[in-house]
Amino acid sequence: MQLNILLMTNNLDQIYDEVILNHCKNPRNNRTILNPNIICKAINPFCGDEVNLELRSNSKNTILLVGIKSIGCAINQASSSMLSELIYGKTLTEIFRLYNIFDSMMKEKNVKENELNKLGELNRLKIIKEHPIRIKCCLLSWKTLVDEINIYI
Amino acid sequence: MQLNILLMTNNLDQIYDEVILNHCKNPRNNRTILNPNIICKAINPFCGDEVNLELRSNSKNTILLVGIKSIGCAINQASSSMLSELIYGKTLTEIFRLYNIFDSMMKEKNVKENELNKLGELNRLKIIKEHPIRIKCCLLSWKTLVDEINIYI
Amino acid sequence: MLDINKIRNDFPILSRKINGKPLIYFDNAATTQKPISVINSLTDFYTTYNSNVHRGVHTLSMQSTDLFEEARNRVAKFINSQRSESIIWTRNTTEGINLVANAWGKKNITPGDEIVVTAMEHHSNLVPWQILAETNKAKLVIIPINDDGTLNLNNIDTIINSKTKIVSVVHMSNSLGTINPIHELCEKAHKVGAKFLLDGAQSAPHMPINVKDYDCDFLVFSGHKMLGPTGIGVLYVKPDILENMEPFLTGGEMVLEVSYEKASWNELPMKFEAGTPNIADAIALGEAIIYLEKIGMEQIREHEIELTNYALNKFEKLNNLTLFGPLDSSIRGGIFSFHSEYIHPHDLGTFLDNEGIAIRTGHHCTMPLIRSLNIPATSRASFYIYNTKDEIDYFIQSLQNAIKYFTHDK
Amino acid sequence: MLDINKIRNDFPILSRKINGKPLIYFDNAATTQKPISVINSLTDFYTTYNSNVHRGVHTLSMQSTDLFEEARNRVAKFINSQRSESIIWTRNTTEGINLVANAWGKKNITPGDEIVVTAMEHHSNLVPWQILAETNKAKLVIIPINDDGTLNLNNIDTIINSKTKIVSVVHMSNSLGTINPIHELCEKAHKVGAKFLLDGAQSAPHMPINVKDYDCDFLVFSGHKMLGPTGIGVLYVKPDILENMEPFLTGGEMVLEVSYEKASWNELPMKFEAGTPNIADAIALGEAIIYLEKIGMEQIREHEIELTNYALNKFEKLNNLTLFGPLDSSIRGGIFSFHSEYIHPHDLGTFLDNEGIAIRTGHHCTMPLIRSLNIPATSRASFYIYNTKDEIDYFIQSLQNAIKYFTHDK
Ligand SMILES: Cc1ncc(COP(=O)(O)O)c(C=O)c1O
Ligand SMILES: Cc1ncc(COP(=O)(O)O)c(C=O)c1O
Repeated sequence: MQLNILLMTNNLDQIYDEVILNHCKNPRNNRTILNPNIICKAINPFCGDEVNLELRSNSKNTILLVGIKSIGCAINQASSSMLSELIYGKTLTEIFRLYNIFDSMMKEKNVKENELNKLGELNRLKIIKEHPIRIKCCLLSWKTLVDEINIYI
Repeated sequence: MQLNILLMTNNLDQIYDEVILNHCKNPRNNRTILNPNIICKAINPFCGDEVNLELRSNSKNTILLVGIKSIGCAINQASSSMLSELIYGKTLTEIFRLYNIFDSMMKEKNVKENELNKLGELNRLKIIKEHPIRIKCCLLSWKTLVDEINIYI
Repeated sequence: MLDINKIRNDFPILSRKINGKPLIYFDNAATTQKPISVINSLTDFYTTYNSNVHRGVHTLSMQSTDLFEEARNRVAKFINSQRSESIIWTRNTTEGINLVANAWGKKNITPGDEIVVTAMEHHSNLVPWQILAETNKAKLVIIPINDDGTLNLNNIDTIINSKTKIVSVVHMSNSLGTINPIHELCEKAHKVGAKFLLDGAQSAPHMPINVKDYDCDFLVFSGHKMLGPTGIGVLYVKPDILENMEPFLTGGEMVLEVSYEKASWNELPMKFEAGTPNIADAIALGEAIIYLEKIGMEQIREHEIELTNYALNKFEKLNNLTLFGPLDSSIRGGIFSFHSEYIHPHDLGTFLDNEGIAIRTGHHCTMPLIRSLNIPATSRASFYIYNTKDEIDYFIQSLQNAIKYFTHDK
Repeated sequence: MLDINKIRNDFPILSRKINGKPLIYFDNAATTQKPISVINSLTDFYTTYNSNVHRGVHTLSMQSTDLFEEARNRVAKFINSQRSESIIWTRNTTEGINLVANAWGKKNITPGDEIVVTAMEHHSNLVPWQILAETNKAKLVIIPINDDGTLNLNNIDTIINSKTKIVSVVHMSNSLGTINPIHELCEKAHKVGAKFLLDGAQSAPHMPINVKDYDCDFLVFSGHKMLGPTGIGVLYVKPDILENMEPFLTGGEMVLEVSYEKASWNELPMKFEAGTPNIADAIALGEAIIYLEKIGMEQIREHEIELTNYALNKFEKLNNLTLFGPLDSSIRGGIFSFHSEYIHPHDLGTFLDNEGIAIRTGHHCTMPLIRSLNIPATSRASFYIYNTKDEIDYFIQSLQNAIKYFTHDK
């Protein structure tokens, strides 16, 4: 039997590092906004994780305002909080690219160094790859957003 | 794991002893008879064993004439041939009792010595108990007959 | 009193380290660990007896058949079923319930009939009835629960009424630990002429089961939750019902005569076992039952009552979490579902795993129940014969540490 | 050329004595023996990883899930399925066919439709279609066979016609050894818009299988006939069909969201796997596939062609019995059914058992076929990777002795 997972790192502080815990204890942009033009919501019925996302973008499809309310585990909360910071000022097309990089990183695909750099703090979530069951927690808010903006780009 | 069967006798000549082989190579009363008043037939679809039994009895329900044609394995043939000899001159009630003794013997129940003696050569088939799958072969012709005469007694 | 040290020595996996810590296995409601005798029974079978069963005239086949049917007899005795023909091998509890819903239900449920389950059913004892109710135009009726996780029987005589055709109830809830009043419910079902199915997935492993005493019509359980291997389960059916049930899966082994046009059915219980059965695992389940009976089901229940009281006492002292289910160990098994607003079950699961403790998090296949508690998921610790008070201590300590970890800044 | 001695050493049971004689296991079409690596994989699992799969956040559960899904991937590669979601775990071939007949058939077969099978189908690929034809008012049509045990395709374009909705065919007959022309039949089915199911119970263990090349819509086989444990089988479904199939068994694991009123279904392939799966045996089947692939499926087929030619040659010289099935080893597997008017199969089975030889006797779950041969039953010897020409010699010799034993006076 081959068991890749056997070699996994399991030090708790590596999973819940300071940055992640900080995001989860002090979630950024944790609010509703006025006059959002993009609204989306998702639930993962298995664990009850829930994401409510509101955005305002301008005519060039650039994000001007972000509000995200996320319920669930620390990983989902941290990922949502990071998302809210990362997408600010980006165009929908740029967000779509960021998602693809993030998704690839979480799915063991080869991603170039300079691409990964674009993810900023999101890189910290790479460790979650070793807990496959929780990859969904990382991706929930991102996937929710991308499914919604898909129609605009 | 407890495996009674592990200790089973498996010497071929014990299963197919001379008497059994003799009955199967020279089946007794292997014929149709004139004016039978009891006719019965059975098939075991699993192995294709087939029994055709014709009897003539008198008003006292005593068997006067026996014809039995049996297709199948040696055990079925021997058992049928022995049946045809054993039931001759017996009443239906006596046959029914014989069947019960035989059936009990084959099903590991306690049967008294003097009862077993009534079975005559049929006792040779006791060894088949150790081949549970073939108990049906032993009983086929007997069960067929008893199912039929059940209505008379 | 169980000799826990001796028992623990029989379970090789318990000496495993998880993340450098000794394994504390508290996920027994999901599946239990296996004693060496059960593992060896698989090895023995495949190295010595392996063969297909029934109708083989060669030695291996006769021996396999013997062992296989002996295991069936053992199961029959274990639940006090008089006839071994009443024991049908399934893959698991889920298949058993599906078999009943199809082989008995499709024929016997008519439009307007009612099917009764409780609010604490596992999806496996809910979804098959939803489907049956829909296809046969029947109504599914739910017995509600009280705040303490017991059944609310106030309106039971309205719920179980002359329209009711079957009442299907979990014996011990896998989410709440509640042990339901089976005698009473079964009697009520029978009084209105309904059948009674008992979901014994969580009870058969942990307490004596007696189908004659309960008088239930169907009983289902899974081998893997009672020291047996995965892939084997049991459906008990009362003899007179069995005779009138249509087959479910069809094909080899379950037929008597087949022509190109039609088939007739084999004798019981083979009629319900289509294709080559899971021979080795059925025999190994027999071995698991030998192991359980050696300890004694009464003794196992006592041990778990002791652990339950101990854990209840510990939980009582924690004020940062909510424990679900009744607080009286006489109507509760060793299953502890809880929730804390300070920590998400997933994070707790990961934290405890880092301490070597295996618990389950989520809705435990009782989603409507968990939703009715207004929480997304619970954390669940569940005990078995090899668990100790020391393990509970360490678990409670770690639980408190976890809440600290996620609430205070480092 | 296979290194048979080396292979035989991997199978502990082969050193067993039966009635004082070395075991010659010629009952491989019923079930095969297991190599030590498969047996060890069960022990490994239960002593090191055992846990329930999916949705567990603790280490054991993640590791079990990993091994379980890895086995699924291995099966997918083994039959050249592009997606592992196409692989559904079943108990055996029989359950796989029942799943298709129910989950696909009930919805897609309408009154007047035709279902096509062959005259040499196993009961498991016949009875489920009889039932479906009856409930859905369709017609079951049989492709006849020639005297040499090959399919008679003279009227195939009448048999497979625009009314045909599914053609379900055995790849290698377990009674005759015949290997059927799958490409041709599958193409004919698709040309009229029908689906094609391949019963690979006897082929998957003995020759390379390629679902992409065959283009079949469904493929079923059993682990226990290919060195794997009992209790695990495989159903492959082509991706686009899978999406549109209704669930079969319902309950835990196969649902996405459940309320008391209704349920929605989990993603593929879990939608078709209700309840706790047979985890350990699925992993062990993966191990069996590793073993088979190490030898090479092409090599296995070659070895069996060699044994088949050898045995055909021997049988040809016997004039007191009839051998069934084609005499050309390029369309025949290592399965030898025969009949002699001098000895009943049961007696032969018992005689050979006394010599340590395990063969099967009866109708081999192909009752209508055996009846059409106008015999009550056949004796069947079937070979696998660990069988040798020496064993065939001893078997043929014993066969002749048996006939002598029952025909001449002692
Ligand atoms: C051709 C064929 N189909 C189906 C089956 C049924 O397989 P199982 O009993 O494993 O379901 C068999 C095995 O006997 C077979 O040989
Ligand atoms: C109460 C109850 N019913 C049914 C089941 C389903 O058991 P299985 O997954 O073995 O079919 C379970 C196990 O999760 C259970 O706890």
